[in-house]
Amino acid sequence: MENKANLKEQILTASGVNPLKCMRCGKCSATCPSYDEMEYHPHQFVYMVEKGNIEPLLQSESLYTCLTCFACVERCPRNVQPAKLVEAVRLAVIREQGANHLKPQDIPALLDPDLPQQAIVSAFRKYAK
Amino acid sequence: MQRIGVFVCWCGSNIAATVDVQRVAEELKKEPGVVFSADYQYMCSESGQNLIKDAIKEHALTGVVICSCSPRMHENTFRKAAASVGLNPYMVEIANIREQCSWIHKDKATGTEKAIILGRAAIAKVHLNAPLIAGESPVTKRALVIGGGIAGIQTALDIAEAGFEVDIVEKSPTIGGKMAQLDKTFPTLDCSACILTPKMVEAAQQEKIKIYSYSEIDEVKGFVGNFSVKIRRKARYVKEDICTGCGLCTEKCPQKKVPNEFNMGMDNRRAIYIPFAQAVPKVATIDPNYCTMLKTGKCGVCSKICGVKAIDYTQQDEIVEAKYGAIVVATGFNPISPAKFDEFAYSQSPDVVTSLEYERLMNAAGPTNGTLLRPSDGKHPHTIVFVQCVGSRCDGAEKGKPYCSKVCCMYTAKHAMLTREKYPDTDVYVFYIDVRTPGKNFDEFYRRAVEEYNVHYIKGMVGKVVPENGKLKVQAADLLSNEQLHIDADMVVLATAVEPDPSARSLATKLTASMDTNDFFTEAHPKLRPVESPTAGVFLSGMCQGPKDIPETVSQASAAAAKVIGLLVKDKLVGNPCVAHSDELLCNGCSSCEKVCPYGAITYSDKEFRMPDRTTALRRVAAVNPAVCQGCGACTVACPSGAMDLFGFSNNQIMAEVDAICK
Amino acid sequence: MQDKMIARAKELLRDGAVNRVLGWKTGEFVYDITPAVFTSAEELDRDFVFDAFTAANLSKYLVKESKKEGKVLAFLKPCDSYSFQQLIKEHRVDRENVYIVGIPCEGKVDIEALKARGISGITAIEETADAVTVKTVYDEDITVAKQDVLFERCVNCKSKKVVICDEMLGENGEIVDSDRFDAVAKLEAMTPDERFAFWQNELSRCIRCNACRNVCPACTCEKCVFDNVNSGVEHKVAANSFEESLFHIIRAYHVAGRCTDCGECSRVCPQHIPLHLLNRKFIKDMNELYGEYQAGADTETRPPLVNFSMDDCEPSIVYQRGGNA
Amino acid sequence: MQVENKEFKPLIVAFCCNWCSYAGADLAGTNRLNYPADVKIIRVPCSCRVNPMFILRAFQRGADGVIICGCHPGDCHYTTGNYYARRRMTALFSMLDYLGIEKGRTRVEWVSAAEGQRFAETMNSFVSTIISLGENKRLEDLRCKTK
Amino acid sequence: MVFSYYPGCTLKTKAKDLDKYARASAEALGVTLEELPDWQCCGGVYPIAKDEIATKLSSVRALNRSKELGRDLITVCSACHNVIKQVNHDMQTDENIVAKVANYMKLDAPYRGETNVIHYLEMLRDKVGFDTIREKAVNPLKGKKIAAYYGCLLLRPSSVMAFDDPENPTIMEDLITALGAEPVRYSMRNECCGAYTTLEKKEIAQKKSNAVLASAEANGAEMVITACPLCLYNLKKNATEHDVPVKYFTEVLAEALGIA
Repeated sequence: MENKANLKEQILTASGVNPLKCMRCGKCSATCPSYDEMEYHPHQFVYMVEKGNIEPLLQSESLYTCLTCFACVERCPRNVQPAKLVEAVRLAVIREQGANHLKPQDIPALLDPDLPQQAIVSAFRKYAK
Repeated sequence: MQRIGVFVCWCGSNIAATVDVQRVAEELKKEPGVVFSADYQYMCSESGQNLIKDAIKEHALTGVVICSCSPRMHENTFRKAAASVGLNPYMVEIANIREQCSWIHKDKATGTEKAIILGRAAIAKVHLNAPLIAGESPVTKRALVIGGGIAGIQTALDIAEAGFEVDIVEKSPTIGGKMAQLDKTFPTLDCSACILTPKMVEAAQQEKIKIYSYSEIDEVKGFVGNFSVKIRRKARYVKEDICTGCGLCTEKCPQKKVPNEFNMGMDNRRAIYIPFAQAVPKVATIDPNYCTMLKTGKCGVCSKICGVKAIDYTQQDEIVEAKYGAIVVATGFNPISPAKFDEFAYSQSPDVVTSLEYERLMNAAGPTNGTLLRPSDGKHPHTIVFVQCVGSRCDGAEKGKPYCSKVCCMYTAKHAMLTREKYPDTDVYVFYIDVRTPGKNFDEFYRRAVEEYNVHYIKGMVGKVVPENGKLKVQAADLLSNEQLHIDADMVVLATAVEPDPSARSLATKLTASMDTNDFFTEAHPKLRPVESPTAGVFLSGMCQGPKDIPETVSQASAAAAKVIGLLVKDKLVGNPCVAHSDELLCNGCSSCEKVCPYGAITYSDKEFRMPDRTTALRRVAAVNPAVCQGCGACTVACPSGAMDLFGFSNNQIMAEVDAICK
Repeated sequence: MQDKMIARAKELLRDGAVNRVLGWKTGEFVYDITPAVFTSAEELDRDFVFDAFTAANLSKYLVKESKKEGKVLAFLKPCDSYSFQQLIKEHRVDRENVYIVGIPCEGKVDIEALKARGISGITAIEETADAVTVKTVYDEDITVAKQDVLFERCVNCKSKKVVICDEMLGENGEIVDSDRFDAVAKLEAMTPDERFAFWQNELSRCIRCNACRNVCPACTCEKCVFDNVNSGVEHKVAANSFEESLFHIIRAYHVAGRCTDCGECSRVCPQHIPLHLLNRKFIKDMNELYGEYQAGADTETRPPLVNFSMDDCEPSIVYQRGGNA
Repeated sequence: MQVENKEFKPLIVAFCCNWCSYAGADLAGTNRLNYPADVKIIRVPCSCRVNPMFILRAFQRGADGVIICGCHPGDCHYTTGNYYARRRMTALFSMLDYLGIEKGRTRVEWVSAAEGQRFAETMNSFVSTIISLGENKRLEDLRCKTK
Repeated sequence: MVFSYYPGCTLKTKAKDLDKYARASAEALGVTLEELPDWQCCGGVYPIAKDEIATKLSSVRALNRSKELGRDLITVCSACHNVIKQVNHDMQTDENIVAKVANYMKLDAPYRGETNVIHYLEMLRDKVGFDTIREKAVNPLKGKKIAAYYGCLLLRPSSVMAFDDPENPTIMEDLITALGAEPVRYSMRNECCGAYTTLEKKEIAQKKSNAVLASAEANGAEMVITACPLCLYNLKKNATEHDVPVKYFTEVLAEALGIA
C-alpha cells in the first residue's frame, strides 16, 4: 500500500500533473490519434493515477503507443496535460534496471535506409533509459 | 466636556450572573465626564428606556453609554429613545457586555473587570462623539433601464405598471434582444417570438415607457435617487418619428451584401434595414458602414423612394441628458466565438455552426425559412452532432470560461428534440460531459429527448472535426463504452459558452458598479441581495449578472423592478451619517482615496484657498458625496495626510478606545 | 556638464521660456551644496554649480515652485525625475509650469566617505567616469576610485534613466540591474533578536530633527500627521529609545508605494541612520508579493497599496517568509 | 477550552468589522463559546478602516497582541474593503517582523457572521500564541503604560 | 541580420536538403546564419518529466552558447525546435531546473532562458516578412496547390511554443501564398504523422500518415510541405495509399527564390 502511494506521488511529482483538475470530459481520448492502439486511454491514465491504480498501466503496451503529439495537452479544457502523466508512468517503468523497452541490439533489424536518425534517437529517449 | 450618563443593563441574569453590574456602574461613575450612572434589570424595556430618557432630561446629558447586549441588537432602540428626548442619536454608544463578556466568561471577577474596561472604552469614545445628522436627498421618480432584451423589457413594464416613468436604452435598432432570435423556448417549446413580441409591443405602447433604441450610455453622474445620465442617440439617418416602417426602402436599397446580424450573418440584408418584422420601434436604420450614399455621396435611392421623406443623410448623433432615481443594468450576453476552438473546424466549414446559428436555421423567419438545410450546399443534413460545453468549464482564461453557462444543456436538448421531431430521418448525437437540468420540468424534458425522440446522448467529448469530401468527420470519445467514435456528420452544432456583452465593462466603469473576473456584474450580496449592485441605486436584471435561462431572467427582472419601485416611492432618501469627510485644509489632492473608494463617492476639484500669508492659492482637494458614501473607511487609511476621516468611527475615537483598553 | 547647463539655462532665460532656474549652489564648503533658484545670467555664472557633490534631489522644491508665477527650469537627475513624476501622479506639481532638462548621472560622492579616507580641506572636485580627484587646501590632488566614495544609493543605482523631461542634456541612460535589495535581504536573514538589536542601535540615535521628513519628496503633505494634534500621533520627542521607531515605521508606511527610493532620507540623516532600508523593505515586499512596481516610473500604474487582486496572499505569509523566527 | 495562565495576563486588542467578525463574536457569545477575557474587541465598520497607526498605538500603549478580523475575501460588505486591508496588513506585519518584533503578535483572520465557533477558536489560539511570546517589551512606550 | 543557427543531426545526414536550402534561402534573403560551434544532438524529443535534467543539458549548451554570442537562435527542424524551445521555457520558469543545470554545467552565471529561440518559419514571418519574400520570389510557383503539414511539434503545447494558432495555423499557408502558390487548407495538417512509432509499430505510423495525406488530397493538394524530417519520412514511406509528393518547405522556398 505504501509503495503504491509512493509510486503515485512519484508520478505526480515527475509529471507536474494534478489529476484532480480533470472533469472527466474525455476530450483527451476523443482527440488521441493513437486511441485504437491503446489498451488504456488518456482519460483512463488520469483516472487510474488519481485512484492509485497504477500497476495495470505499468504493464501496458499503451505506454509505448503514445505519440507524445501533445494534442491531449493542447485540447484539454482543464489543463490536465494527460501526455505528461503517460510520460511519467513510462519513466517509472523504464528507469528500472534492465527494463528498457528498446534495446540497442534490436535496432539493426528495424533500420531502413531512408529512416532519419531522429527517429532512432527519439525512440531511444522514449523507450530506454 | 461632555456630560455622560452610563446605563448598565442586567439583562435579567444574562449579564448580572457573571458581571457585578452594580460595581460596573459604580466604577464607571468615577470616569471623567460621567455625571450619572445606573443599573437596571432590562434597559431595553419601556421602563428601562424611560429611565434613560428621564436621566437625559434631568441631568442634561450630552452623551450616553449603555452597557448591554450587542449594538447589533438594540443600538437602534436606544438611539431612538435618546432622540425622543432631544439628544442626537449618534451621541449614544453601546458597550457590549453580554455577547462579548458575560456570556463567554464564567468567573464573575473576570467578567466584571472586562465589563468595566469595555465601558471605559465606550465612554472614551463618547467624549469624542459629535452630533451627526443624516443627510436627505430627493428622489427623481424615473428609472433608467439599460438594455432592451427580455430582462430590460420586463423590468421596465413592471416599473411602469406601478406608475413610474421608465426609459429603456437599447444599443441596437430594436428592442427584443437575444430572445427575439430564438426559435422555441424550453421546456414548453413555445414559440419565442409569440411570447416575446406582445411584450415588446406593450412596452412600446405603455405611456410611461420611453424607448431610446440605437442609443448608448455616454456618461453617468450623480448617485442613488439623483442620477444624471447622458444618452447618445446614434444617428440612424432616418427620422424615427416620421418613418412608418413600411419597409419599401429595405427592398429597394441597391446595397444587398450586408451580413444580416439577426440571422447570425447567414444571409444578407440591405444597407438600410429593419432588423426583423416585429421590430420595435419599427423604423428603418441606415448602416453607415455599408450605405453607398453615406460613404461616397452617390445613391440616394431610399430617400427618393420614401413616401414620407423620413431619410436624413445629414443626421448626427444626438446627446440627451436625463435624470433618474434608479438605474437597472440589463445588458445581457453574447455567445463566445468558437474561433479559439478550431479543432471543431468552425472556421473551416460553414456546416459547423453555433447553437444560436442553429436556432436561426430552425426558425421560420431565418435564412432558410425554417427548413433545416446545410449552409454549405443547402442539402438536408442526415447526421447532426451536438457538442456541449464549448468554452465553458475551462481552466484558465486562455482556454475559455471557468463557469458553466447553464442554458446549453437545455437548449441542446431542445434542438435535438425539435430536429428529430421535424426530421425523423436524421441521426442526432449529443456529446455531453454532464447533463445539467435543474429546473421545473427540465429533467423530464431532457429525458423525453432521450426516450421519446431517440437522441443519442453520449458521455464524452468531441476531440476533432475534419471536413473532408463534403462530410464532417467527427472523432469523439464515448467514455461509457470506452471507445473512440468516428462519425461522418453533415452538421456539427457547438454549444458555445455565454459571456457578458462587451459593452458591460465600460458601462460598469461609468456606473462605478463592480464586476467579477468574468465581467459579470456583482450583486450586493450573493444570496440576500441578488438583484442589487453594491452601488446604491444600481440594480441588476438578467444575464449581465450571471448565466440564466428565460424564466430566471424574468423573475430577476421583476425582482429588480420591485426594488426600483421600493426606491422610487420614497420622496426622500435618508443617508447613513457615518460617512467619510475630507479636511480640505489637510488634503494634498493625491487621489489615493478616490482609487480605493468602491462607490465613486469621492471627487476632486480645484478650490481657491486663502493661505496663511494672505495670498490665495488654487488647490486640488477631495470632497466626499455623503449620499453615495457607504462609510467603509477604506479612504481614511489610504489618505497619507490624515485629511480623510470617518464620522462615527474617527481616528481619534478609535484611538481613544485603544487607549482606554490599553490603560 | 556644468558649463553646458549654465549655457542652456541662460538661453532659456533669455528666450523667456522660463523666468527662473532651479539648480544647486555651493555653500560654505564645496561639498556643502544647497538647492537654489536663479533668476539671472549673472547669478548663474556666479553661483550655479553641478559636480560630483550636487546630490540633492530637486523635485520636492517644484511643489512650491510650480505654483508660482511663470515657468521654472529644473535640472533633474534620473533619481529626481522619478520623484518628480511621482509628484505629478499625486497632482502635487503643475507640470506645465516646469521646464525640465534631464541630466545624466554617474553617481554622487559622499563627503563622509572622503573624510573617512582622511581627506579634508577639500577645495574642488573633478570627476571622470570611474575616479574623482579632489584638490585640498594642502595643495595636493588626491584621486580615488569613484566606486569607493559614492553614496550607497549610487553604488546600488536602480536607474540611470531620466523618466520625464522636456529635453535631455547629454545622453539618457537605462534602467540598471541593481543589488539594492541585498542589504534588506541580509537583514531578513538575521534572527529577530539580531534585527531588533540592529534597529534599536540605529533608531536610538535618532534625534528627531525631521531632516528625513523634510527632504523626502514623498513627504509633501499640506500638514504632516506628526504636526497634527488630531492625528493621534502628533509630534513628540522620544521617551523610550525605541519609541522613535514608531515615527520611522509610520513615516515609512505613509510613503510606501509612493517612495521612489531616491535615498535622500539616508543622505541627510545627521546620525547616519540607514533609513532607506525601511523604505526598501516595503518596496521589496510589494515587488515580491504583488509584482514589480516602481513609484514614479509612470503616472498610470496603480500603487500596490491602493490596489488589490482577488488572489493576493494572506497576511499570514509573513509567518512563512522573510527572516528567521 | 479556555487558556489558563495565572502568571501573565496578556492584553489583546481585536479589531472586528461590523458586518462579519463582530457578528461572529456575537454568535460566539450567543453559543456561550469561551475565550479569554484578555481579548477586547473594538468595532470598526470594515477591516479596511483599521489604520496601521491604530495597531502601533495599541502596541505602544502596552498591548501584547493585536488581531484584525474581517469578512472572508470576496464577502466584504463594501465589496473590496478586506482586499485593501489584506495588503496593508501584510505590508505592516512584514515591516514589524523586519524590525525584530515577534511575528506572532499580529494576525489577520477572516471570520464570517456564521462562524461563532471559528471566532472563539481563533481567539483561543491567538491568546495562547501571545502567552507563549510573553509580554510585549519591544514596541511599548514605557511612558504610557500605567500597569 | 545575423543569427545563431542550430541545424540538428538529421539535417547533416538524411535531411541535407532541409539544411542546404535553408542556408541558401537565408543568404538570398539577406540573413546570415552562423552555425553554432560544437552543438550537440537535442535528443529528438523533449524530456517532459520535471525530474529530467541530464537530458536537457545539450539544449541548454546550445542556448547558453547563443546567449554568450548575444544572438537569437534559429532552428529549422521541427523536433529540434520543439525540444530547444521547451527546454528554454523550463529555464525561464523552473528555478529548480535552473539551479541544477547551473551546477551540472558549472556555469558562471545560471542560464535563465535569455536566448530567443526562433523557428526558421518565424524568422521568415517576423524578421524578413512575407512581403519581402513575395518581392524576392523571382520564380513564383504559380497555380501550384500546396498543402502545408505542420504536425505536432511546431504548434504544441501552444502555451510554450507560441508559434501560431495551434488549431488553425496560417504561417505556412501565408508563406505558400507569398511564394505565388495556392495554399490548401485541410484539417489534418496539425495531426500526428505517427512519429517514432515507425520504428517498432509501423502500422500506427502508416495509419496516421495515410489519414493526413487523405485529408490533404481530398482538399486538392498537389504537393505537401513540412519542416520535419521524420514527418517527411512517414508521409513518404508510410502513407502507403497516397503518392502526393512531400517536400521540405525550404526546398519550395529556394525554388521560388530561384536558387534551386
